[in-house]
Parts: sequence; structure tokens; C-alpha cells
Amino acid sequence: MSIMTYIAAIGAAQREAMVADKRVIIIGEDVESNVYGTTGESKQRAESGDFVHQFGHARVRNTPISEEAMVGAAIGAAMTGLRPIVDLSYSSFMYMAMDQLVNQAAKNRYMFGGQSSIPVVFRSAMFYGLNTGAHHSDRPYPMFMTVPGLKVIAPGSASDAKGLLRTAVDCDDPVLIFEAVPLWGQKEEVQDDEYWIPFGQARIRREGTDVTVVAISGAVPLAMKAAEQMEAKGISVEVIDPRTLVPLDIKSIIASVRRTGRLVITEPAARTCGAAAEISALVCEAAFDALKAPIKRVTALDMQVPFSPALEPQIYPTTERIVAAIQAVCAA
Amino acid sequence: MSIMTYIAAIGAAQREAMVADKRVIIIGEDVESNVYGTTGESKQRAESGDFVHQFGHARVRNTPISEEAMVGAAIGAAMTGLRPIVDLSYSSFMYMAMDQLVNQAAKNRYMFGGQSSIPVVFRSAMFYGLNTGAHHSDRPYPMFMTVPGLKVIAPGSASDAKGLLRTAVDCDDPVLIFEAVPLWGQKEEVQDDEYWIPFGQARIRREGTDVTVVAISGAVPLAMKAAEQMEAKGISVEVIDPRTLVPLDIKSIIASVRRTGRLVITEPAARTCGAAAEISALVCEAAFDALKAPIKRVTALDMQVPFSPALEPQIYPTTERIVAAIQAVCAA
Amino acid sequence: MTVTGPSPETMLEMQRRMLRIRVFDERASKMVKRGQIPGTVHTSIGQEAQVVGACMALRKGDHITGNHRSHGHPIGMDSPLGPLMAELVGKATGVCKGKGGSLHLADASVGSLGESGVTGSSIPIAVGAGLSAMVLGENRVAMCFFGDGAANQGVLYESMNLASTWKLPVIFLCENNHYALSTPSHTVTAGRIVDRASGFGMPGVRVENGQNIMDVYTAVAEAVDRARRGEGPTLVEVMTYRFREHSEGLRINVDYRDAAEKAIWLARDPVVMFRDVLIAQGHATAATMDQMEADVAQEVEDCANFALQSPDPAPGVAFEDLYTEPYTLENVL
Amino acid sequence: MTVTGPSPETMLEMQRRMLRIRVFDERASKMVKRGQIPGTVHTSIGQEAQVVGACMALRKGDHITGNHRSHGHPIGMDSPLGPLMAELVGKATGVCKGKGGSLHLADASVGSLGESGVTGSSIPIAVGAGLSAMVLGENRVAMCFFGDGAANQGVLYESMNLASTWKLPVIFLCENNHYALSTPSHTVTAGRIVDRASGFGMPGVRVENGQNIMDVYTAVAEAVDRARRGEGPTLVEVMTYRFREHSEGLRINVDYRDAAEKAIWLARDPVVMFRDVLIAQGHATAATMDQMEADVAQEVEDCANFALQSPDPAPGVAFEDLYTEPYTLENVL
Ligand SMILES: Cc1ncc(C[n+]2csc(CCOP(=O)(O)OP(=O)(O)O)c2C)c(N)n1
Ligand SMILES: Cc1ncc(C[n+]2csc(CCOP(=O)(O)OP(=O)(O)O)c2C)c(N)n1
Ligand SMILES: [Mg+2]
Ligand SMILES: [Mg+2]
Repeated sequence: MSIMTYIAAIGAAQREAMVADKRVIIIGEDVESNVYGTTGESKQRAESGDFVHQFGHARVRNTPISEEAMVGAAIGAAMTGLRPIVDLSYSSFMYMAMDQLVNQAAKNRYMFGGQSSIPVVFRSAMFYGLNTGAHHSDRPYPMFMTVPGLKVIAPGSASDAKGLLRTAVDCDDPVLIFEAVPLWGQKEEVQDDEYWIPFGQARIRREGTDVTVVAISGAVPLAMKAAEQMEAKGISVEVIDPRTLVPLDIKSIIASVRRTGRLVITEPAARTCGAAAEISALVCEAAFDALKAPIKRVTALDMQVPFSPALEPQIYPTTERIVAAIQAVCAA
Repeated sequence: MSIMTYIAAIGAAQREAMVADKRVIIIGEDVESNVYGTTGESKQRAESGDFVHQFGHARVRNTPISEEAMVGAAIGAAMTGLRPIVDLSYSSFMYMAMDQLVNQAAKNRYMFGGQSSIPVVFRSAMFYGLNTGAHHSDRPYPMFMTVPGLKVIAPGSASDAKGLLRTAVDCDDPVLIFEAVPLWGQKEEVQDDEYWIPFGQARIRREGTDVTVVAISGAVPLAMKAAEQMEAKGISVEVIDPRTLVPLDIKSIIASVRRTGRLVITEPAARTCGAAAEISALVCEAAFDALKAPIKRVTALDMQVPFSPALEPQIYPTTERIVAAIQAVCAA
Repeated sequence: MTVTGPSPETMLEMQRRMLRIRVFDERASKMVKRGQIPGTVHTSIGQEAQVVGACMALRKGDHITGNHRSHGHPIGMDSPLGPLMAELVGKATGVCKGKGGSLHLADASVGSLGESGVTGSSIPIAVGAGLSAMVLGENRVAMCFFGDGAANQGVLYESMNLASTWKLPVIFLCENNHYALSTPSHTVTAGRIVDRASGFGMPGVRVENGQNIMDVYTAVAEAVDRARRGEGPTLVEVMTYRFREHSEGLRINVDYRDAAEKAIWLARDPVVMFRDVLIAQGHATAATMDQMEADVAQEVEDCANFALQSPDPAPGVAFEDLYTEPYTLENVL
Repeated sequence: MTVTGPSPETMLEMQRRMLRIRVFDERASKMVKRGQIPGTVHTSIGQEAQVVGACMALRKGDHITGNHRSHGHPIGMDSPLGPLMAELVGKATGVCKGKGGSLHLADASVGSLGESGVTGSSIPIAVGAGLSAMVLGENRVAMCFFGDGAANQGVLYESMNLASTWKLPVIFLCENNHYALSTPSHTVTAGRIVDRASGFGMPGVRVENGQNIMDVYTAVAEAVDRARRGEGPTLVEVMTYRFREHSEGLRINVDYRDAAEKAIWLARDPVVMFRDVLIAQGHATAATMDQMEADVAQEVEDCANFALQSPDPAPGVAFEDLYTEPYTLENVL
């Protein structure tokens, strides 16, 4: 066990995967110089910790700024023997490769009757809340949840990030992993040896009896803080992180709601057609009888992201908004 | 008044808009030869009904197969004085232009503090249920509902198609109109003169007292059939077509649910994070107290679209599945 | 090193594959008209030399990707016809279990990674196959087929640049049949497609007479040879013509192709022309050619019967293959 | 017709605008370090000749689009500095109300349609401005700025092809500063960018010494003139160099640019070089140049104070401008 940041855990998982399987390669813009900090121990090229030194240029490849061809090439390579990890850097750049993600990665195996499998991982980082403006702040994972054939994961902590990324690399289907940059610096105890966390298993971050809070990605720490504050007020909050959105461990969520009778869902994506909407609809269908109060969503607003620090914080979920939602459903 | 098909109504609205405003142009693949049937009275180029003859090549322009540049150019043209209608033909091709739709059309006005407006209409047709295979059968409108800054409309009938398309062309914001090809041939009484249907106003297709069925796009006629069948069984079904999804007339839906206490939502898109999920979540938040039964969704399955006629029909909502859902919520 | 000409056996095989495409597509066209094939098909009739000349320059282990004009490519790689036709009809015995259909064929048995109904979309897939070949040290080549229309999609240039900087064994094979649906290539394409290669650091070769299979074969074989030597990708533009409408059953009342032009091209039937060459060069006689045509006719007859007599896919097949692990209805309902 | 050289007044204005970019960006860099500007900025320091030489070839009514290396473009079009700096700081007085920030500037007052934080993404926007000019019969030109890195994005070639087939008045201005972030252009770019023009039926011009503003101006003025004559688009590749790191505050411990190369380019300071030219040609004296530099320094000083003293945007501003009609919180909460 050692204390590790989320981004270090991503780097560790990538390194383990590269060591474990020669078919794993990493491609992306500026991965060789480790600009984003996940392809080297430090950013010092000279150091042995650097991926290029450890694995060579054949397996750690800078790409041109050609997201569409990069993603398509990764899909084609996955269909023919490699297991690529594609670093797309900002999630907001995934749109450049949308056709390849939706029409090729998600559909090929199905359309062709299972003749090929597509073991590829697409990493992207959601840089929201950092005054990077609307072109660099999207949290678009719900868009990809609407596409059957993709797996969509959003680890909420360092240890989850490491174990889930290993599972993603070993998965024979295309996996999109969304990393919340506000979590990159967060530390957690992480096992030093290899481990894999199965998809479709939610993590109960905190047990509680009065209300269930389902928290996704960057909203997890906010929900944990809210839960602590409520405890002081005598309200027992169960916090669940689904960790993977497709597949989604709805069973654990429903089981929890059947215990608590109340549900708040919080996530950094915009409200309309978000993961929170899907979870709300699923619970309302399957556990309506157990609900003692309306299901509340605490999401980002249906708004683009303004640059100014005076404006941006209004867009995302906050501990305060989660607390208010919990109090509202408990009052009902 | 005259009886008109949905596709003829689209063509009529385009012609009216072209006549009404010289700034309106139509660009797209094969629009000059009227391959898809919305840029000419018939497909006979010789005929005066042909758009190229009536409006000239400057305003009716074939494009290369370059969706990304086509969409981007339409946005730039809209920012500088034109009001383009872009015919993207199949909805499944929109992904090629995703960056332009999400990063430019949806964000420019907001990011630049309102310095520009972007009056552009993106038409695309959802060719599902016609054995065209997974590359030609997507119903991706929920994906675009997740993008603040876009307006998303999905007319369910000929008269709605004409009036909503006119409003879309006159709208100063980017509008995506999704046409369900299974509806193209459906006929309805349509006003011959010009009219505009405001966005954000649902249409109550049928009044009822026992259960509310919200039906979207191609699911509308299925819901109407289901309602008739239920009437025979003594169950009174109210059928509401929101017509526009962003903005969404949630008030009318909630008002109906408060009357009936029961809600079924049906749409041709896949289930996860669909419009039905959003409507379910909104109603559960705002009208929980009025609900007598779980909200049920009757959507396409979370599955890609198989080609074989022996397989494809299983994917989409059917009158039978809607009837079953109505009976289930009424039994509860 | 230059490519040695094909052996007589190879030349006869070329004619056989062209015939298989011709007769298969003619049959498919009829079956669309009869309602035996759902949806539509896009035939390669008239383009057989361009397709087969390119495919014959490849060998087992190589990969191809293609587009909506789809049957020709796998047949050019010698796919068995039965599962292909069964796929067009949507049967359980289809090469894709009836889930792809005409526009979305793949036949792994001959290295076909997939025909894409979305034009241009399969181009980078071939680049990926070239990348895996290089990284894994497997001496194979990947070829992507795309049309003159798809040549205006940006992904082609991203793919050419990527393959060129990485020196990947990839052939970009542009089937220039002068039209994208009803749109004449010259009205939407600036400059010549072949001239776009040099700006991306790769050779561009144009086969002016794409109806002559030997010209196509020679040009592509040179490019493949270059790729195998590790010298990187080549763009090959083959000038050809489709003899039929864009797709079967499509009716466009505008005469976007003038009669004179059509007449000139229809007179350049690659299958007829090469038959004459084979006989003239003494590699075949009228009798052996007649026999080959009869054999192919029979093969297509058999594949059609196989397709029509095959069972429909079981309903549950619709819920297979979305992911590698089994995915039950419960998950999707 | 050939373009007549710029008047002395124009040449002095060139120097003034280069100075404004230089001093503005130096100040912005300091303000990032001091935490007065949130996020980061990408400076055009070292590339002033490439930016201003291009912008000065345009006239009022023309349009530009740009990228993340953003301030130079509007300043090159003579934007007032106060609202620009206020935007970088995120203030109510910002040209975009504080909603865009450094990477996402637009200044309609000088024809700037928008700098795009997503590289390449603003290229087709300029093509659209060219389309509206043609359809509406307005004699204006649109120029898009993009880097050598963005030159590998497919949308550029779709845009070049579209502008070329439609003969639109568009200038594709590639700022080749030899690197995309830490990636040397030659390692990810096959062939020369300028050579990609001919395949798309348009002239390609390369300005080898992009540090010399007169070379840039002449090449771009020719292209603009061509566009105004209705002869279509031109690709202009300007060879230049950024003097600072990719973005302020970014620390990359890999020396991806070697010291010798840096030294050579840093010696080619466009602002210093052109000052000497102006004096040597008798258009200015050391004294008038010193005065100009003092004036610009004061202007930047003032704009920084204006920015820092301006109020924050009111919270509600975050909920404006998503759509043209008012959009209330109720809609989004
Ligand atoms: C991205 C995309 N845009 C549009 C279409 C519709 N479409 C199908 S085939 C075709 C024409 C293709 O022309 P070309 O690439 O020359 O191939 P050809 O049909 O001539 O063989 C078009 C526009 C498509 N399938 N995909
Ligand atoms: C689509 C997209 N991919 C990646 C990035 C991240 N990024 C920002 S600037 C940059 C380098 C751009 O290089 P170039 O186009 O040469 O412009 P320069 O910074 O050199 O002026 C990259 C990769 C981005 N902003 N957009
Ligand atoms: Mg063609
Ligand atoms: Mg650069």
C-alpha cells in the first residue's frame, strides 16, 4: 500500500499494463514528452521512469493533431492484434473523432457478427472548474452512454482509477475512461501490486440509512463532504459511486434505495439526458414503491462553461447544493 | 388545407422559407438533383418545381462529402449574414461534423458574450426500420440534447413538420431537426398558407384521463394506435407529442400527469440517457406526489441495429410494447 | 526491384474473380427488384478491373477495408459467395449472421476488416492494420478502398499523413468512377485526387484506364511491393465508371450522366476486354472462357439458392456481439 | 495586377501593431505568473511579423478566425487592448464579458469571428464567411489562422477543397512555428504543408523568412488581392518561431527544442529587425521609435490597469447568451 494521487495511479496502471502485455501501446499527442503526466514517473525524459525509455518509441507514439485518424487507427490496430491506449487529452476533443467512436468502435463487432473484437481504451480528461473556457471544460460522458457498444467508465478515486484502467486494458471491447481533472491531485491508499476492479460493481463509499446519494466522478468528494455535514445534523447518508456507467450496477443502487427510500444523484455533467437522468428513470421504474420522496438531481446546469472565476463555479454541483437536496428529500 | 405527406411538408416549408428570405440557402450532398425529395416538387429537374431552377445554384448548392466543413461553413455563413439550411441526409452522418456542432454551433455565441448569433438549421433523417443497417439507422437526438446551446426538434406529423421548420429557419439560434423516415410518407391536413409553430409547445394528440403517454417522433403513431386499442378496453389515454425536445414543454407534460397520475414515455432512440429518461426524471422530481404508478419507458433497446428483417423489428418500440406498458402502469 | 508480370494462371484467376463480381452483382440486382434482398445494394458492375486488379496484388494475410460499394472487395479477395449472398438476404448463414447486410460486409476469412456504409470511415481502420503490422513485425499490407466522393473527407488526409509519417504498409485505393451519387466529381473536387499524395510525402499513381485490369494490377503491385519493403504508403487513383445507377432501385430523374459519356464507358467493359486479351495471348480459348463463365454462373446460382433457402437468424442473434461477453436481453430491456 | 508596397504610414503602423502584441503578451505573461490572469495564455511573442503582416493585408469589413494562440490576431486587426486584457482577466468589461478568456476571444469590432481553443475548428468558419461574402455579393475576404500542428487536421483539407471548388475569398494562413506543443512538426507532418495546396487546386505560397514582416505582408497581400478578384483561396505558410514556451506556466522538462536552434531564431526578433529597417529607410528615427515604444508601453500599462480595476461580471452573466432569447435560471436549474 502507498498513498498515491489519482493521476499517479493512472500512470502506474499504464506502466503495469505496458509491462504485462507487449500488445499494449500508447498513442496520443505529446505522450512522448509526458506533457500530461501519465507517461513518466516525472517529466524528466532523462529518467528511466520515462515511458519512451522503458518501452521504446514503437510502443509510445506521438501522433499528429489528427484525432479522427488516431482513433480510427487505434480501432484498426485493435482489430488486428494490438491493444492500444489512446490518450485524447481533453474530453472536449473527442468530438473530432466522433464518427470513429460511434460508427466504427461501437458498431463493427456487432455489424460484422462478432468476426472481430476491438480491445482499445480511450482516455480523456475532463478539465472543468479550472478556468479553461468552454472549449476545454466538457464532461461529455453521457453522450457516449447513449451509444450501445461502448463501455464508459468514470473512476472516482485513485485506487479505483488504477484497478479499473487495468480492467479496461484487458477488456476485449472498446472502453472510454473519463478522468475528472479536479480528482487528479486527490490521494488515496493504493495497492502496490497489480489488481483489477471488475466493471459493473458500484463502490459504497459510505454506508447510511436515511438517504442514498449516488455520486459520479468529480462529484464523489463533494457527496462525501455533504454526508459528513449531514451526519452532524443526524441524517445518515449512504454514498455510492457506480464507478462504471456502462455497464451500470443498478442493482446495488436499487438495493440501497430500498433500504433508505430516498435518492439524490449528483454528477458534473449537464442535467439534460445525463447519467443522473438515466439512474433516476431506472430507479423510478424498479423501486417506485420504495421511494418516500422525489428523486433529486444535483448536476451541472444546462449551460456552457464561462471562463471567469467569478462565473464558472456556479455551473457545477457543490457540497452546498448536495446538502440542500438531501435536506429536501429528507423533509419530504 | 390540403392533405400532405410529412416529406412534402418539409419541402413546402423549405420552399416558403427560400421565397420569404433571400438569406436562406440550402447546402448538402445531392440537393441539386433532389435525391432525397425535399428540394423539388418532383424529382424532375426539368420541372419549374425544382429548387435549383426556382432559386438558382447560388442558393441551392451541392457539397462535397465533407460534413465537417459543410457544417462549419454553414455556421460561419450564419455568423456573417446568411441563414443556411444544411441537409445532412442520414442522421448517422452527423458524427462527422460533431466538433463543429458541439464546439462551434453550440458554444460560439456564449463564449463570445453574444457578439454573434448563429441562425442555421441542420436537417437530418432517421432512416430506422428500413433494413439499412447500423451505419444508417441511428436516432441520435438525445446525444444532442446533452449539448447546451443547441435546439433540438423532432416533429411527429406533417403539419408540425411544416410549421416547426419555418420557425427553425427564422430562429436566430442553431436548430437541429430530426425527421423520422418512417413518418415521411404519413399524411395529414396541412395549411396551405404560411404558419409558424412556436418551440416549447407540446401538442396534445389525444385527450385522456387514465394515463399520459408522451410519444416522440416516430413513436407518435404507435402511441395513437395503442391509445385506440386501450379505449376499446375502457382505458382513456392522453397522448402528448412534445414536438420540440430543447426547449421541452415539461409544464404541459406535468399538467397531464397531475390529471392522470400515470406516465408512459415512448421514443425511437435507445434507452440509456434518452429523452424518455430526462422526461421521467423531470416528472419524478416535479410531480412525484401525483404519481400513482412507476413511470415506464418504451424505447429502442440499448442495442445496435441489425440488418435482417428477421431481427430489426425487435429493436424499436411497437404498439404492443406500448399497450403492455400502459396496462402495467394502470394495473399498478 | 520491379514487379514481375502475373502468370497465366493468375491472369485466368483475375478473369474468374471479375466474372464472379459481375454475375454476383447482376444477381443481387435482380434479387433487390424481386424483393428478395431487403434495402438496397451498390454494384461494382463496370468497376471489376479496378477492384480485382487491386485485390490480386495482395496476398493471404493482408487486410482490406471498403465502402458501401461493398461486394466486389471481398469477392476480389476470393470470398466464398454463399455467406456473402446470404448476408445480403439477411439470413443466419450470412457472413455477418445477417446483421450487416450489403453495405456493412466483412469477411475475416479473406482479410476483409469491413466495408463501411459511412463513406471514408473505414480509411483509418486500414492505417491501424498497417500500424499493427509494423509494431508486431508482421509482414502484411493493408489496403483501403474509397471513392472519388470520399476523397473529399478530411479523415483521408489525416490517415495519409499518419501512414506517411509512420511509414506504414498501407495502400490508399481511390475508385474514381467520376460521380458521388448524382454529383459529378469535378464539380465538388478541386484539383486531381492523385495530386494530393505528394503534399503528404507519398507517391501518387493514377491508372488512367482502370478498365484494363493489367494496368491496375501493375500499379497496385508496385505500391504493395513498396509497402512491403517498408517504404510506406502509396495513393493509387484508378479511373473507372459504374455501369448502373448509384444503388439498385434508386430513381433519380435528373440525367446527371450524359448519354455520350455513358456510351463511351459502357463500351469499355473490363470483363469482355480481358476475355479477349486472354484468348488473344493464348492463355485461354473461347471454349475455356465459356466454361469459366458457365462455372461462375453456376456458382452464383448456387449461392443465391443457398441464401434463399437458408433459415432466418434466430431472434436472439440480434442481441449477440454487441460486446465480447454475452449480453442478455435483461441488460437491454 | 501586382500589389503596390505599403506606404511609410502603413509600415509604421505595422511596427506599432507588432509592438502592441509584444508588450501585451509580455504583460499577460507576467499577469499569469502573478495569478492575475486565471488559467493560461499562449503568447505570439516572436511571431509578430507573421501575425501583423497578414492582418495588415486585410481591410475593414474582412473577417478572421484564429486559434488558442489568440491575442495577436485581434491585436493585429487593431483591437482596442482594454477589453482584450479585461477578457484575459475575466472581467465584466472583457470583450466577451469574461466568458471566453484568452483561448476563446472574439472581437466583432475588428472582424474577428473567434479564436478557437479547439485547434483547426475555426477553419471552416472562415470558409463560411467567404461563402456569405460571395452569396451576398459583399466584397470581403476571410482569413483563418492555424498552426503547423492544426495543419494535420482533416477539416483543413475539407475546407480547402470546399473553398477552392466554390472559389471563395478565403486565405488559409498557416503559422508554422515548427512545433505543436512539444512535438516537432517534421516528426508528425509528411511533406511540406505548402505543397498540400496544389492538390486542392489552389496556389500555395511559403514565406521562408516569416520574421520579416514585409515578406509576410507582400505574400498575403497578393493572396488577398487574388481572393478579391474572385479567383479563389490561397494557402500561405509562414515559417516562424515562438520565443516562449507553448503556454505560460507550462513546464515540460524535456528539451524538445535544442539550444542552438533557439539561439538562431531568437536572434531574428521581428520587432527589433523592423525597427532597424524603418530607421535605415528613413521612415523613422531612433527617437520616434523610442516614442512609439513608450506610447505602446503606456497603452498596455493602461489596459492592464483597466482590466484589473474592472468589476467582475455579475453572476447572472453566466446565464446569458446561450441562446438569443433570454434564458432564465429556471430553465437551467
Ligand atoms: C459520411 C457520409 N456522407 C454521405 C453518405 C451518403 N452517400 C452514400 S454513397 C455516397 C456517394 C459516394 O461516392 P463515392 O465515394 O465516389 O463512391 P461511389 O458510390 O461513387 O462508389 C453518398 C454521398 C454516406 N454514406 N456517408
Ligand atoms: C483538437 C485539439 N487537439 C488537441 C489540442 C491540444 N493542443 C492545444 S495547442 C496544441 C498544439 C497546437 O500546435 P499548432 O497548431 O502548431 O499551434 P501553435 O501552438 O504551435 O501555435 C495542442 C495539441 C487542442 N486544443 N485541440
Ligand atoms: Mg464515385
Ligand atoms: Mg506550431
